[in-house]
Amino acid sequence: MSPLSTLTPLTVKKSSPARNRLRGGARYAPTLATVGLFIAMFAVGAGMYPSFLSGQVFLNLFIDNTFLIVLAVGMTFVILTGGIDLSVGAVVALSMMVSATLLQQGWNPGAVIVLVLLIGGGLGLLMGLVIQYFDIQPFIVTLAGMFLARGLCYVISLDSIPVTEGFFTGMAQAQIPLPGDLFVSPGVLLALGIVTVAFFVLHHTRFGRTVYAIGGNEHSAMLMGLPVKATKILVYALSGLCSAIAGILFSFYSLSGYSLAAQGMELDAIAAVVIGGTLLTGGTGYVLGSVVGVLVLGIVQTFIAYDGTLSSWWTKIVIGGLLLVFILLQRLFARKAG
Amino acid sequence: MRMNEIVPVVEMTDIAIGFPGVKALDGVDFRLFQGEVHALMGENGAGKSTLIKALTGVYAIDSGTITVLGEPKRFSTPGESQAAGISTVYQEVNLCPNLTVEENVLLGREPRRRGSIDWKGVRTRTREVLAELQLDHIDPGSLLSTHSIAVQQLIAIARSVEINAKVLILDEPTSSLDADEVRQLFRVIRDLRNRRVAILFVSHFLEQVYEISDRMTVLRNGKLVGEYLTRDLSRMSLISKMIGKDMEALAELDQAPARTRASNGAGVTPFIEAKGLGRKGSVSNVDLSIYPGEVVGLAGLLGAGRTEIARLFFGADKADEGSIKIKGAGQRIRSPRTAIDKHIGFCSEDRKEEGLIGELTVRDNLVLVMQASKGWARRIPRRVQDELVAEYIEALDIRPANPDALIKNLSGGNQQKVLLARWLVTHPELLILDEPTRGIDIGAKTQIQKLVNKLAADGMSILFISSELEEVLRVSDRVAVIKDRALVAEINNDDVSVEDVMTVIAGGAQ
Amino acid sequence: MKSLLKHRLAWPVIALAALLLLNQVFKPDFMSLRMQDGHLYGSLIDIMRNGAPTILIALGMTLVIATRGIDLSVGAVVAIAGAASCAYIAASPEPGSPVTAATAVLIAVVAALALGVWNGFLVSTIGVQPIIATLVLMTAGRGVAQLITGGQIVSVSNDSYKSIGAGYLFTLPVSILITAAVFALAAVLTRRTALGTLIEAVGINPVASRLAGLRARNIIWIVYVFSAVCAAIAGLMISSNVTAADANNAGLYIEMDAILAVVIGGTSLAGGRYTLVGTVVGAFIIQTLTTTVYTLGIPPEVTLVFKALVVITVCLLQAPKARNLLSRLKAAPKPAAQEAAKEKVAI
Amino acid sequence: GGTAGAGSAAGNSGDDKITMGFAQVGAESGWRTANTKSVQDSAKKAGVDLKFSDAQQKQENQIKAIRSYIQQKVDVIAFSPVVESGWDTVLKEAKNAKIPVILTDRAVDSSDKTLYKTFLGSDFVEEGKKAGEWLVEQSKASEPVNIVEIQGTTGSAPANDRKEGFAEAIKADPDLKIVASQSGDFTRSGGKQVMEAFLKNNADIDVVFAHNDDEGLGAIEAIEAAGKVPGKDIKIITIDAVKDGMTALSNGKINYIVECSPMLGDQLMDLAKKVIAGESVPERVVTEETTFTQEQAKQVLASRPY
Ligand SMILES: Nc1ncnc2c1ncn2[C@@H]1O[C@H](COP(=O)(O)OP(=O)(O)OP(=O)(O)O)[C@@H](O)[C@H]1O
Ligand SMILES: Nc1ncnc2c1ncn2[C@@H]1O[C@H](COP(=O)(O)OP(=O)(O)OP(=O)(O)O)[C@@H](O)[C@H]1O
Ligand SMILES: [Mg+2]
Ligand SMILES: [Mg+2]
Repeated sequence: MSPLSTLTPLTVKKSSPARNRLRGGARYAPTLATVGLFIAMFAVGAGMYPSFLSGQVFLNLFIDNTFLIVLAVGMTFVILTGGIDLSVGAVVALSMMVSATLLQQGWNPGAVIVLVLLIGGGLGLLMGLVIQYFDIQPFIVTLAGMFLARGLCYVISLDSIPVTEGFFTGMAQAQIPLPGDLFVSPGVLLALGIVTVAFFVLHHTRFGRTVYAIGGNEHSAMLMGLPVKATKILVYALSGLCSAIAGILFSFYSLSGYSLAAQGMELDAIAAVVIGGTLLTGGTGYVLGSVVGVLVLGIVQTFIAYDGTLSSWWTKIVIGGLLLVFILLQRLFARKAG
Repeated sequence: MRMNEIVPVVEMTDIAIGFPGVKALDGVDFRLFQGEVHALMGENGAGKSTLIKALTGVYAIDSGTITVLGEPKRFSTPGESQAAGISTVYQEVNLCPNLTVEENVLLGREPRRRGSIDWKGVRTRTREVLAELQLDHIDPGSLLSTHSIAVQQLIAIARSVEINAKVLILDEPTSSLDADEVRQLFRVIRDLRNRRVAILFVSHFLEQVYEISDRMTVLRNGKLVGEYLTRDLSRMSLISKMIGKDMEALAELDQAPARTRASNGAGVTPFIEAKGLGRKGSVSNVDLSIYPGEVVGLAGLLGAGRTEIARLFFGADKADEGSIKIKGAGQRIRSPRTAIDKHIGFCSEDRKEEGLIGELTVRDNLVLVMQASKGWARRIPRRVQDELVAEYIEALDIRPANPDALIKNLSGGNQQKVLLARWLVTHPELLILDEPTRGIDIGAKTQIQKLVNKLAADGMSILFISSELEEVLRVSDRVAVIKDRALVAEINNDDVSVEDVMTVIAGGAQ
Repeated sequence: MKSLLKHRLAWPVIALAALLLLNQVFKPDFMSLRMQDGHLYGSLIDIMRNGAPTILIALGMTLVIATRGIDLSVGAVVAIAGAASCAYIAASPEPGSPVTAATAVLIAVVAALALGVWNGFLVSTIGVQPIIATLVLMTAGRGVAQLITGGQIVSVSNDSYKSIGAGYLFTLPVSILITAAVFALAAVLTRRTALGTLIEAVGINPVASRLAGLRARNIIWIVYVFSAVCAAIAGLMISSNVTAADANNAGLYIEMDAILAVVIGGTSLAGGRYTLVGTVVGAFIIQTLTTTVYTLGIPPEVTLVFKALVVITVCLLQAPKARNLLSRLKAAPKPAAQEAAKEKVAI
Repeated sequence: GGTAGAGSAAGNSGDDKITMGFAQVGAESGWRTANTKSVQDSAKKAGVDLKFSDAQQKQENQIKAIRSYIQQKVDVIAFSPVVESGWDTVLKEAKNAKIPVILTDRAVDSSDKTLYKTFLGSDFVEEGKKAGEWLVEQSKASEPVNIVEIQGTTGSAPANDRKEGFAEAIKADPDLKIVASQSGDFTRSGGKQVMEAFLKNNADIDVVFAHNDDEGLGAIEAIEAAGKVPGKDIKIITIDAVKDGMTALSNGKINYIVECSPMLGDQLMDLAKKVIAGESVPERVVTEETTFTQEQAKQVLASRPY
C-alpha cells in the first residue's frame, strides 16, 4: 500500500477550499439581499414622495420602532434555537401596565424599571423551564404565557393609565441632536446598544454559538456535550427580558399603560426576524438581519403614511403586496447568490 | 486477570436497559483500562451503541452500576460525561451542519480572551488538530454541510481527539473512511494509547479490530458473551461468538462470493450511457456506461467525487453539461423522480440526512419509494405491504423483525438494511449503491455482496461505491477510477489487485 | 387500563372530560339535552356547533403542520369566503333562493381553491418560508374581504344559506354534520390512500423524501389547498350562523385557536406524525373552555388568566415528563432507598 | 388620487386648499368604516385635500402617521386616538410645528389642553347612561328585573365607558340587577355565542344590554333559536343605531337603541376650517345624537344613511 502515503494530500486540496468559501458566502445571501432591498425601497420612496428623502425619515424608522427592534433581538435568539415566543407582545403590554400603575402610585422610576425587568425576565425564565423540563412545545407554553400576561393587564386595569412621571416624560421628549438638523431619541441609542450586545453574544461567546448549534441540530448539540438545557431556558429568559425592555421603551414612546397595547406585536417581531433572513427552523440567521427586517416593516408603514390616499382595506392589501414583492425579490437574490 | 491490580477507568456492572419491546442490554459487564484499545464487538443490534450511550449519559440505565476512575457515577447528560473526561464519537455523525468546521471541532471549548471567543485561536487550534490527522486540506472556515459524510466523520473524530480526554470512545468511526484515513486514525489512536488514554473502539471491519485492539468484549442480543484478549481469539471464534453459530456455518460466510461476469459484447446496448456528464463546480466530463447485468465499481479516494457522480446519474443534482442515454435513447434526468421513473435507484451514503424517515415505521420506510412511484392515490394494499416487508426482513435479517418499529429506534446496521430493501422492492434496472455496507456487520455484508451478485445475474445494472477497495473489487465487473472529480481510468476486473488500482489512482494514467 | 393511559390521545380526552365535568358540577343540567322544535338543544350541542369552524380549520391546519408548514392565512380566507358569498347573495336578483345560496357557496369554495393554490405556490415552488408566505395572504386577504364588503357588515336573508351554520338536519345542527363529513373525508383521504404517510414523510425529512422520489411539491400543494377549502367552509358557517358577513372580524385570530387545537391534540409543530382525532379533541377542549368561562361566569377581565391556567394544566397533564414526576413523587421512598443501597454495594 | 404632489405643494404656501392629515384607528367595525367614509366624503365636499391613514388598531402606527403628517407639513391634523393616553410627545411635536390638532371620536387624557384645539365626538359614558335611564323608566313595577350585559372588546374605551354609564344609571332602581356579563367583542358571532350560554345558564332573563348593535343582533338569533321572542320575552337595548340595528328595532326585535353617530365628517371639516382661519372653537363638541324607540325607528328608517 505504499503509493498511498505519497498520494493523499494531493487529491482534493486544490479545488475544495475555494468552492467552500463560495458556499460559505451563500450564508449571508438572504440577509444581504434584505439590506439591498431595503435600500432600494428607500430609493423608490424618495422617487415617489419628495419629502421622503430626508435623513429624519430614515431616523424616524428607528425612533418609531425601538421597541420592535429590541423585541426582534430577543426573538432572534429564540428562533435561532428553533423555538418561538408568542408572549412578547403581551409582556410588552404587561410591562407598560405595571410601570404606569406603579409610577402613578409614586414609585421611583429606577425601582419600577428594575421590577419590570425582573417580571419580564422571570416570566421568560418560567416559560423556558416549562418548555425544557416538561418537554412541552414552545408554541403552547408561550401562548399560555401570552394569555397570562395579557390577562394580568386586564386584571391590573381595563382603563389606560397615563404616565406623567418626570424621568419617563423626559425620556419621551428628549432628542439627541445629530449633525444636519437631525435627531434621534435616547431609546434609539439603547436599542442599538442592545443590538450590539446581542451581536457580540451571538458571535463571540460560547453561549451564542450554542444557540446556533441547538438550531442546527439539537440532538447533536446535546451529544456534543453542550449545555443545551440551560441555553434553551436562558434564551426564553432573554426574550422575556427583551420584551420587558421593549415595554419600557414603548412606555417612553407612548407614555401610557394600556391593556390592549402591543396586540399582535409578536407577529411583527417574528415577521421582522424571518424577513431579516433567519430560518424559522433555527440555526441560520443574524441579529442585524432582524434589525433590517424591522426597518423594512417600518418603511412599509411609512409608505402608507406618505401615500395618504389608501382606504383601510387598500392599506392591508398594499402591505401584503409590498411584503410579497419583498420576499420574492429576496428569494431571487438569495438563490442567485447560493 | 492480569490487570486485576489496576483499577479500570470505566467499569460497568450488570447493566440493563430496556426499550418498549426490546431488552437492549441485559446484565452486561464491561471494563475499560488505561492505555488499552478495547474493541466492542457484536452483530447489528447487539447493543454496542446502547452500551456506549448508557455510559455517557444519553440513556438512563434501568439497573446496574457505572464506576469511572473508581467512583460510582451516573451521568445524566453527555455534557457531564465529557466534563469527566470521556470523549465520544457517536455512531451517526452528530455535528451541526449549519456551523463551520472549526466551530464544530471546538464547540463548547473555544479558546477565549476576556470572555470573548478568540476566533484566531480557534482557527489555529483547528488547523493543529486537523494537521494531526493529516487533514490539512479541509478548510476550517467552510460549512460542515458542504462536506461529504466521510469528511464529516473525520471532523467528528478531530473534535473528539481535541479534548484532552482520559477515555476516548469511537463508535464505528471508520465506517465510511478509506484505507488511508483509517491509517491516519490508527496512528493517532496508538499515539493516544501510548499516552495512557483508554480507548473504546467499535467496528465491523475485523482486520481493523485485529490491527488496533488489545482486548475485546463481545455482545450478543444485549447479553455479554465474554471479554477476551485479542491475540487469544481467532477470527473464526470471534465470529462464532458474535453470531452464536458454530464453525461450520461460518465457513461459508467467509467465502467471497464469486462473480459471474456479465457479457457486454459489441451488440449489447448499455442500460445507461453518460457522455461528458458534469456539473459546474462538481465533477466534470464523465464518460461511463453500465450494461445490463453488469456491476461497475467506483474506486477513488475520499472526496474524489464518487458520490457526486452517483448523484448526477440519479438527478439528485442536475447535470449542466453532457448527455445521458438510457437504453440507447437520449434522456434528461431532472430530478430523482424522473430517475426513478426510468428505473434507477439510489441508496445514499448519508443515511441519517438522506435516507431515514426517522419517525415512520420500518414498514413505511421500506415501501416508501414504491409508494411514491405509484402516487399517493393508489396505496399499496396492506397485504402486499406485509408480504414485502416480511420477505425483506427475512432476507436481510432485519432485527427486530417488527415492521411496526420506528426506524429511528433500529440499530445503525439494521437501518441500513431497511434502506437497501426500500430500493430492492422496486426492482430497478440500475441500482446505485453508495456505501451500502456502511456499518453493516460481516454476516450481513457478505449477504449483501451475494445479493448484488445475484441481482446482476438477474440482469440488473449496478453502480457500486465503497470506501473498501477490496469490496469494490470483489463485487464489480469493471472498476472506474475517480480522481480529482474526474474519471481517470476504467479497468476490467480480471484479476486486478488492490495494489494495481492504487497504482492507477496514484499515477492517474492507465 | 395502564395501556389505555399510554395512548397518545388519552390525556387530551381526559382533559376534555375534566372540563365538561367541571361544567356539570357548576350547572347540574349542563349535559342534558332536550328536543326543541324538532332539534336537539343543549350546551353540548352548542359546543359542537360553535366549535365546528375551529375544528374544520384545525383539520386543514393539521395536515399543513404535518408537512412542517403553518397557515396563518386561514382567518383571512374565512373572511373572504363569507364576504364573497354574502356579497353575491345580497347583490343577486333573487337573494332568497336556494340556487343563489348554492352559487354563493360555490363562489366561496372556488375562491378558496385559488387562495390555497397561491399559498402552495409560494411555499412549494418559490420556497418561501410558510409563515411568511401565508402572512402575505393573512394581511392582504382581510383587505380583499373588506374591499368586497366595503368594510360594512353585509346582511343576507336566505334560508338555505342560513341552514349551513344555523340549520338542523335529522335533529342535529347542519354545521356538525358538515364538519363530520369533512373529517371523514380527510381521514379517508389520508389513511385509505397513502397521502397521510407521504405527508408525514415530507414533514419529517424533506431531503430523504425527495431522494425517495416523492413529489413533495404536489403534496404541499394539496395540504394548502385543503386548508384553504376548510377555512372557506368555516367562513361560510360563521357568516351563515349570523346571516351576515363581517369582513373585519370574521375569523380574526382563528388561526391561533386552530394551531392551539392541533398542538393540544398532540401533533408537533415540527412536522411529521399527526393525529386528526387529536385535533378534533383539541378543538373541543378550546371551545369547551370558552363555554366554561360562560358557565362559571368568569368576568371578562380574568378570562384570559383562567384560560392560560387551563391550557398550561392540560399541557402538563399531557407531558410524559410531568406525569413521571407526579408518579415518582407518589412512589418516592422506594427507589431512592434502593438506589442508596446499591451505591453502597458498589463502593 | 393625485394628492401626492399637491400635498407637498399645499402646506404653508399661498394655496388656499386645505390639507388635512387624518389618522384613523383602523377598520375594526362597520361603524368605523362609516366614520371613515363620512370623513372622506365631507372632505371632498368641502374641498379639503385629505391625507388618510389607517393604523390598524395600533397606537404606534398612529403616532408614525402623525409624525409623517408633521414631516409633510399638512395644515391640520385630525385623528381618532386608539387609546386615550400617551399622546403628549407627538402632539408637542405637532404644536412645535404649528400644526393644529383636532381629536375625533375619542378624547386624550393629556393634562395640557393646549396640545389640541378641540375634541369632536360622542360621550360613551353618556350613551351607557341613556340606555340605563330608559330601562329604569320602563320598569316601574317593583318586581326584580334580570339583566344580562354583552360587553364590547375587553379593555376598549367604549366598552369600559358604556359599562360604567349603564351601571351608574341603573343604580337608581334596586330591582334592576345585572345577573351576567361577558364580552362579545363587538361582533355578531360573539353576541350570539355569549347569549346562547346566558340562555342556558340563567333561567329567566328579562333584558339584554348589548354594547353595540351587532352584539344585539347576534343575541336576537340566539334568543330565537332558544324558542323565545326577542323584544317581547326578552327586551333588548343596544347602542349605535346602524341600519341593521334600526331595522330590527322597527321590526320590534330590539326595544331601544342609543345612537352613536359615526357621521362626524361635516362637523370635522367645519371645525378644521375655523381652526385654520384662527377662529375660536369650543373645547368640546359633542356630536348630535339621539335615542330611538321602536316607533321612532319606523319613521326614520328609510332615511338612515348607514
Ligand atoms: N431509542 C431506542 N428505542 C427503542 N429501541 C432501541 C433504541 N435504541 C436502540 N434500540 C434497540 O436496541 C437494540 C440495540 O441497538 P444498538 O444501537 O445498541 O445496536 P448496535 O450494537 O450498536 O448495532 P449496530 O452495529 O447496527 O450499530 C436494537 O435492537 C435496537 O433496535
Ligand atoms: N457543493 C460542494 N461545495 C464544496 N465542496 C463540495 C461540495 N460537494 C462536495 N464537495 C466536496 O467534494 C468532494 C467530493 O465529494 P464526494 O462526496 O463526491 O466524494 P466521494 O468520492 O464520494 O468521497 P467520500 O464520500 O468518501 O468523501 C468532497 O471533499 C466534498 O467535501
Ligand atoms: Mg451501533
Ligand atoms: Mg461518497
